Amino acid sequence: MRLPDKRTSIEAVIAHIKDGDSIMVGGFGVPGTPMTLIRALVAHGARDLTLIKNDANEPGMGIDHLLQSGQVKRLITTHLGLNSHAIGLMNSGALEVEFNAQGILAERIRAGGAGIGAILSDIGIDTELARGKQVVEMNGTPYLVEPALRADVALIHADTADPFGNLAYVATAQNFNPLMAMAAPLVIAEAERVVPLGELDPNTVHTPGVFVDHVTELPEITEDYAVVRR
Amino acid sequence: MRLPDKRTSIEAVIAHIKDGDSIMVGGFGVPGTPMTLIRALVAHGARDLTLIKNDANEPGMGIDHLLQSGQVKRLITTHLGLNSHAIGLMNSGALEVEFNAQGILAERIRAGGAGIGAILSDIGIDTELARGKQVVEMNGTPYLVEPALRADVALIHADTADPFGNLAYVATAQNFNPLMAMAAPLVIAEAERVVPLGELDPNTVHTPGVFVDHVTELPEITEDYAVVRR
Amino acid sequence: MVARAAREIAPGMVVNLGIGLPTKVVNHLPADFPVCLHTENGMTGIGPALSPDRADRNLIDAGGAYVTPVPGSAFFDSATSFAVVRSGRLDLTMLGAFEVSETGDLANWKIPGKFSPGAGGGIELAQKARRVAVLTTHTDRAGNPKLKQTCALPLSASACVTRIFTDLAVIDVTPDGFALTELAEGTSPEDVQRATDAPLSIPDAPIPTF
Amino acid sequence: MVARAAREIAPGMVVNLGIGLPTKVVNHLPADFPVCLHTENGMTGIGPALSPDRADRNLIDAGGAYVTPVPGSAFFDSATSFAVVRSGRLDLTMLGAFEVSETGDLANWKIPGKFSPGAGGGIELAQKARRVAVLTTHTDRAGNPKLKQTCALPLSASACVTRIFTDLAVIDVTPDGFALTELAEGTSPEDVQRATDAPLSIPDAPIPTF
Repeated sequence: MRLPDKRTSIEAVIAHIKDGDSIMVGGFGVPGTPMTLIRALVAHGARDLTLIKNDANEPGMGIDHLLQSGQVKRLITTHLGLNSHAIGLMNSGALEVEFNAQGILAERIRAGGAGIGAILSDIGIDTELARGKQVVEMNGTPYLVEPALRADVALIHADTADPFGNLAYVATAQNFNPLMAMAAPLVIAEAERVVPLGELDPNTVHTPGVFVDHVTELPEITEDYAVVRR
Repeated sequence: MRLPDKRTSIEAVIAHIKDGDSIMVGGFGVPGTPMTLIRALVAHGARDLTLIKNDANEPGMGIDHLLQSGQVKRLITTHLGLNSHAIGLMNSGALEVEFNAQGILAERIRAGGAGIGAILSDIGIDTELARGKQVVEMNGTPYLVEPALRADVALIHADTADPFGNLAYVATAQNFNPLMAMAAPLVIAEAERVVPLGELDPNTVHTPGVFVDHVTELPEITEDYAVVRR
Repeated sequence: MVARAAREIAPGMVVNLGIGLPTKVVNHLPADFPVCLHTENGMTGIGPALSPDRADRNLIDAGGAYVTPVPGSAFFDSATSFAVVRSGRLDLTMLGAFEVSETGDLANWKIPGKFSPGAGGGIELAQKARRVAVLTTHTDRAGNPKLKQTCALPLSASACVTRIFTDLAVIDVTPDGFALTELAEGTSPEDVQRATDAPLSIPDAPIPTF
Repeated sequence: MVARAAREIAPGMVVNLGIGLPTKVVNHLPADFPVCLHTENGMTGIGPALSPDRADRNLIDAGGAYVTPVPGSAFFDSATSFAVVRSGRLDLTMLGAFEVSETGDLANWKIPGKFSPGAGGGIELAQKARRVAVLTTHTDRAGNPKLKQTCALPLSASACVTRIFTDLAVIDVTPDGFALTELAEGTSPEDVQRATDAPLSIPDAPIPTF
């Protein structure tokens, strides 16, 4: 047996995305954000998208390009603190925003990837984040039902990949990527390096290739990925 | 800042265990089973224990020593297929056994480690495994409530550790260890090697040391860990 | 029958082979066949089994056999392993059976009063793999049919099995019940019907053999 | 006040320092102090911050500052990161505040109509750290007290704060409300009471200063 080869060009993989799709995007700030796939999605032009991402990056960076191009209808996120442009869109009603507690967004995505229906959590149960949520009692204690979250597509940034789609991340560029890479039927990974099958240590793979559909090696590490000078 | 040193002797750490404790034990078959900690627990003699372990190992191996010494009151597990002795204890009523679907046991332990109350799952919903379980409807679909599982103590086997308790596993010795290492207030890890702080690549740590209370280097890799010749 | 079952695996699939007969399917795949084998205890990319003399003590499959990695293997924890199964990434599982009903119900984990070692990962494989095939002798050791109108034993999952490979035949589970699809060399449709405890649709056209 | 807050960290603790003032606490810990710093975006063992010129583009804290590892650091995903918080492994968090009530309610994420960027990880830190301390100026920029009988703003978590470090004082949240524990050099108990919108218990004994 040999493992299948999933290498594809960026254009070919982004062509799978349709108007109205929900799209998970890895990253927390710049680290782990699939900048090149995002640029390709802007060029592709799919509209009415729902994005699921920890944050909205900063003005002129990452998913802000998709917000600026008007391709995003709805954003499921944890905070927009560093993107005044996104806050403006939200306040004007041009962008629908759903806020989740950060660890709960992570767990909801993980639940989607793990094929479970929901988690029961007490996070935010006495805050306005609980509004409108289903409450379930277990042994007399109330919990919020936090439904699993899946998307049509997940866009992932990895440091190293192999042709089967095994992925390894570095430093804090890991964040939401391993969770999102399990939570969509179409998982597209950009990697800084694609190494031959067998070069990644099977013990240190973060995302098993079994979850990944397409792998593409970045032609260059552009300025988009660089250290931010504020 | 420097990270605290959590190295302790096996005798000192096992002394923390009390009669009636619930104890998670890593391992799936021989790989990942903390054989030396188990032997020390037999010597220590704590009774009326509840063990949580994927399987009951084989007769004369691993937790079977604790079953044979009569220290175990209750076993939460997924299958006993390779341990006729454990099946005999169960059938005679000397050992209380709770069976979980394997992936659900994993998720319940993970939920315990992640500080969430329960997961909602449809696994086994039309089988006898669903008996007696709370059912919750979400958007008209019924789910079983599978409560988070924590224990008083977790016994973990790692390949490599550092003094802070960062752990790395190898091959299929990983299994339940990373999950259990998050799901108890007292986590004790035996490691085949304890390397100096800084020698484990921070990107390839499987269990962050923040979850681990005590680390002990195995004085030898005994026959208990060897390939089984059936 | 094992060789025939192996032909069920399409290139590019992710496959879990259950303990017992199904495990042997791997021996009938060509060396360069593109497939990803998964095992519940936390591995994708399973290579050939090894004798104890050459085994890695830390590398087993869910049945306890010593196996090898292939280039591109990955190891992961038990939660991730069942995430593969439950989230729909497992294209096919081949399982053993005590009983299969004509509606595709599967009983393969418990014989009350006789055999109740726990289901392990079997429930999730049966319920969540995108396709569940059964690989089993057509009758049990006492000669009793395993393919039945309804299962008497506790179920692993209901309406999950779509195809059954036995020593006598390949049988599909259809909305109309069991349908004979292929015959073992030297077996007649009547032989198969006699060994089956439910009506069998037998096509008019010639039946392929294996 | 930051130096005083730093003395709150006991050897061996796991600590998360919130964005803003709390982040600066780290500068007041001795180089060999045994502590494990955690950041929500997936790291334990945070070392000193770096200027952009020397930064690793992939290594930031939850506030976006470029940081360094220490020997024994670990990186992990966001689910694991909040598992640390929710499962009780975080001994202490120090957070900023818009308002703190005398029962320990904390509001630090939203000013309706003015500032609503989302809570990020703040809700879980406030609700689940074993101990929540607040580090804040005693009053806001307009001079309004931040320590109040009840919070007017949306809460992050109720009854979570046990100690508050301000530029004027160290104040404990007790079953009887705010208790003055320490004073900033040159500040009187009356100064603190004037800047606090709730009754303050003032001990009879001499009050230590910082």
